[in-house]
Amino acid sequence: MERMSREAMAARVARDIPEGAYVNLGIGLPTRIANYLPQDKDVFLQSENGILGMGPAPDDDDIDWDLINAGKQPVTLLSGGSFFHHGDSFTMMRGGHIDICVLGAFQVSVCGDLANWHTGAPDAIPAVGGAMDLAIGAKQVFVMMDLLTKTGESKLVPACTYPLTGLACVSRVYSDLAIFDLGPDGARVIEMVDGMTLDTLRELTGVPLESALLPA
Amino acid sequence: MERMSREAMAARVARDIPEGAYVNLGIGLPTRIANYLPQDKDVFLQSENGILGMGPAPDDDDIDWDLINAGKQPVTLLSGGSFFHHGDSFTMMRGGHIDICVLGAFQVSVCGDLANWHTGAPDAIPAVGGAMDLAIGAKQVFVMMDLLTKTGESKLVPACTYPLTGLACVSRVYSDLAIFDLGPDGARVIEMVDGMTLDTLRELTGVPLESALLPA
Amino acid sequence: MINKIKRSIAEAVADLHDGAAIMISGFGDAGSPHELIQAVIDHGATDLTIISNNAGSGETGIAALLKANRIRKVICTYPRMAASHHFEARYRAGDVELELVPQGNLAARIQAAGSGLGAVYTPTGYGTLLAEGKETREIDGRNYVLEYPIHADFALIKAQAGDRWGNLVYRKAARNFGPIMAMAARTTIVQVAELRELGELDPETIVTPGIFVNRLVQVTPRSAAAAAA
Amino acid sequence: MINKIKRSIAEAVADLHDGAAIMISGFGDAGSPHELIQAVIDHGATDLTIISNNAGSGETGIAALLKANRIRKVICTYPRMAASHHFEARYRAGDVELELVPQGNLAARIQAAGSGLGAVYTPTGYGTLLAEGKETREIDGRNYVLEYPIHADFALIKAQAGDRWGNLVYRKAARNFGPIMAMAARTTIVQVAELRELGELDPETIVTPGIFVNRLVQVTPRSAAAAAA
Repeated sequence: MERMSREAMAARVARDIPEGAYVNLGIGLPTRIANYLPQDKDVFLQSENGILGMGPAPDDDDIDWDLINAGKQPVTLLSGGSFFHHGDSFTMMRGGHIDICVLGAFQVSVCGDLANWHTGAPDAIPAVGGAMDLAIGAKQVFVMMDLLTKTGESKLVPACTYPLTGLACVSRVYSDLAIFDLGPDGARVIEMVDGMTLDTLRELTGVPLESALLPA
Repeated sequence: MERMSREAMAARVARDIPEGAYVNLGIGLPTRIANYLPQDKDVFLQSENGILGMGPAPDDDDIDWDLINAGKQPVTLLSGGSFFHHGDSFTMMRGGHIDICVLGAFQVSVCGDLANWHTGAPDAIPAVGGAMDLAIGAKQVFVMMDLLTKTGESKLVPACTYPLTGLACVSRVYSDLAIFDLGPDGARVIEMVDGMTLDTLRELTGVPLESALLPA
Repeated sequence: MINKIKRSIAEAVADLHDGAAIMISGFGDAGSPHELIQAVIDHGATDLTIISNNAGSGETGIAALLKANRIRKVICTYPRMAASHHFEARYRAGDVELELVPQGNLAARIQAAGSGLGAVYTPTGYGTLLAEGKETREIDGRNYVLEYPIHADFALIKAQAGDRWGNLVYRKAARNFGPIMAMAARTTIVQVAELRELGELDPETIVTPGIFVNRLVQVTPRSAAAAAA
Repeated sequence: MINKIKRSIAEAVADLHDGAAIMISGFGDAGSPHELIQAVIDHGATDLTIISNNAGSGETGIAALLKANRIRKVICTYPRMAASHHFEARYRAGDVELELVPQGNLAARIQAAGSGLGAVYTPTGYGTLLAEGKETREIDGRNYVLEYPIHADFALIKAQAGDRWGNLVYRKAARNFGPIMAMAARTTIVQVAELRELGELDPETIVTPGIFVNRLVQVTPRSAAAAAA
């Protein structure tokens, strides 16, 4: 059994993004998905700071600090892209116009609750950005995360213990060990890495898991 | 005693519009005020259909039916004017960014209630447009109207009998016989046409009137 | 390759359905998508709810829809215009229901729908007939009326130019309700006078980003057509 | 003749006062009016409430205001950035109060202030810490939080170009909060890289109409200044 690399996870998520989708990639890990979107298909990347049709990172010589993504990294604009203000940007996000957003997470519950903005530690300085708007605004919310923390605890949980970002909002989790569909009835495994078994996944996560694996 | 003509009334209102004011002139009578604004001063006319910096009517050869005022008459755009959508237009109007609007009226009460959109007649087809937004949104709401109806009834009333446009919103009435300031304490006369007396005005209107006439 | 441009106006409105709620841009004639409305008539859909500033005048546009008796309800601000005889006839006959909305509340309710708000407290209309029966609240010493979003199945919009991703620019005061209706409808259909190659529209000056547009179709401007005839 | 252009940045901020609520545009560095903020420091006003997306990073802009201990409260979405040590120090010392707001609710509350709404029901944050103690309501099967407008005494904004009537255009993603903050503040003060003659800005492409702007001042772009130094 081999964990998927972050690059492999990004490539896997990219495969599920259809042509024509309007997509917001959260800061951090999900940003890498952009590198795996097919060049010959039109996928529209939105950034909450007022960009639609975001392109790849520029060459060092072409960096423009007025053209950055939500993670404050330099980006480019595709031909056909546009700029707009924060009101219109969150109209896109909160108004249900974004087809897919992909977010990182501290925890996701089997029914799709998301915790990704605050560890709840008393001395932490909280920062939320656009996470709560994306969580409840996008038509589909995907999470991309390692299934286990560094100390081996499952980030897919029966109920989140960290402060919530949104309720019942995540429809799918792409992890390094398996892919899960979430919903009111709980979590279903739709893919696993080679050598993984449902029983092992149940053991690692400690949550009830149904199988929705495609026949091989 | 001589009633002011409509042109004289328009000119009189224009005199009270200071340079730099953002102004919306209601459809009908108030539209004529534009003809009397001084050419050498910057006064900004807004039209609710998405124009700021409206200029005078075009020559017949220059009519553009994409450039009309709220009364659907062709207008022009001054150098420095701009176009915007209805959301932004009513942000200007409802958000308190318009300094002065001038509206026509069926009735105005002495405390500034306005009735100008509906006679209340059971067979009338009502139409409201932007009147209610202007009535409560502009910093100052002026009314321009004949003081009496054709049958001699006062349009300045103790309380409106027609359906209201807005409550306690009119601060001043420019009529053909006198100018009134309105407020919570009632109506005060600030100007009268030559030969008019307070007593005659009280008789014509049937409402209590204080004097705030400037010493001649 | 995503190409939202349809070859014919009939194709652009093919999935309209009876009972649909349709937003229609325009303030008077400016920005009114007459050709798309004619396509609705040709399509045959009926029992429609129309959300628009006016209720048509003369013999074209919304007036033609009314004449054809396809409209069950009109939500608008100003149905009484010069030559709004088709609205008047249908209204007096009881064929058409009218929901009259102050213009700023119409805009705010369309924007609430587009931006995912559940309701807004607006000061417009407080204490008037048009707020009768509505919930009110005093906030910071001012009175407000609670107004709910207006959603639509379709928006029919007229713009000046667009590209295959659906980016739009408008022309002068014909912009009016177009940008906010495009945000509020499930399916936004646009007639443009000009088609542009992708990238020809300046990203700084695009008024409606393509995310809000589903289909567009080129319609030769009426004046040019008339001149050519 | 109306001329909103001020000759000096000090003149542009001369009437700031202690205790003022100030909106500051920018998302990260893009659109952040560093020179106007420096003018606030030079002016001396203190006990300020800052409404902004971030709470500064490095040594300039909002970070410099924090370092100078002029800020009593920050209303923002993302105070934790690389090099946000000045915020962190003031926050941990209890010198600065933090009101953390989801970014879309910050935008919606600023827009509510600008457009005269009394409050809005937003779905964002429902069921989270950031909605604790707030009024909620179920509307059409969905849960919403009631959020109130954020008004400001001043907005400090960076734009690309402007004219003497206050019309503005922005540059790329530096537009961000500028247009909506300009609508929401009692007095809007703008630093622009370029001044234009009246009429040079295309009326179709003006992003902020002059009605929302009180003063503007030209500030040589930092990069150009650095290159010249």
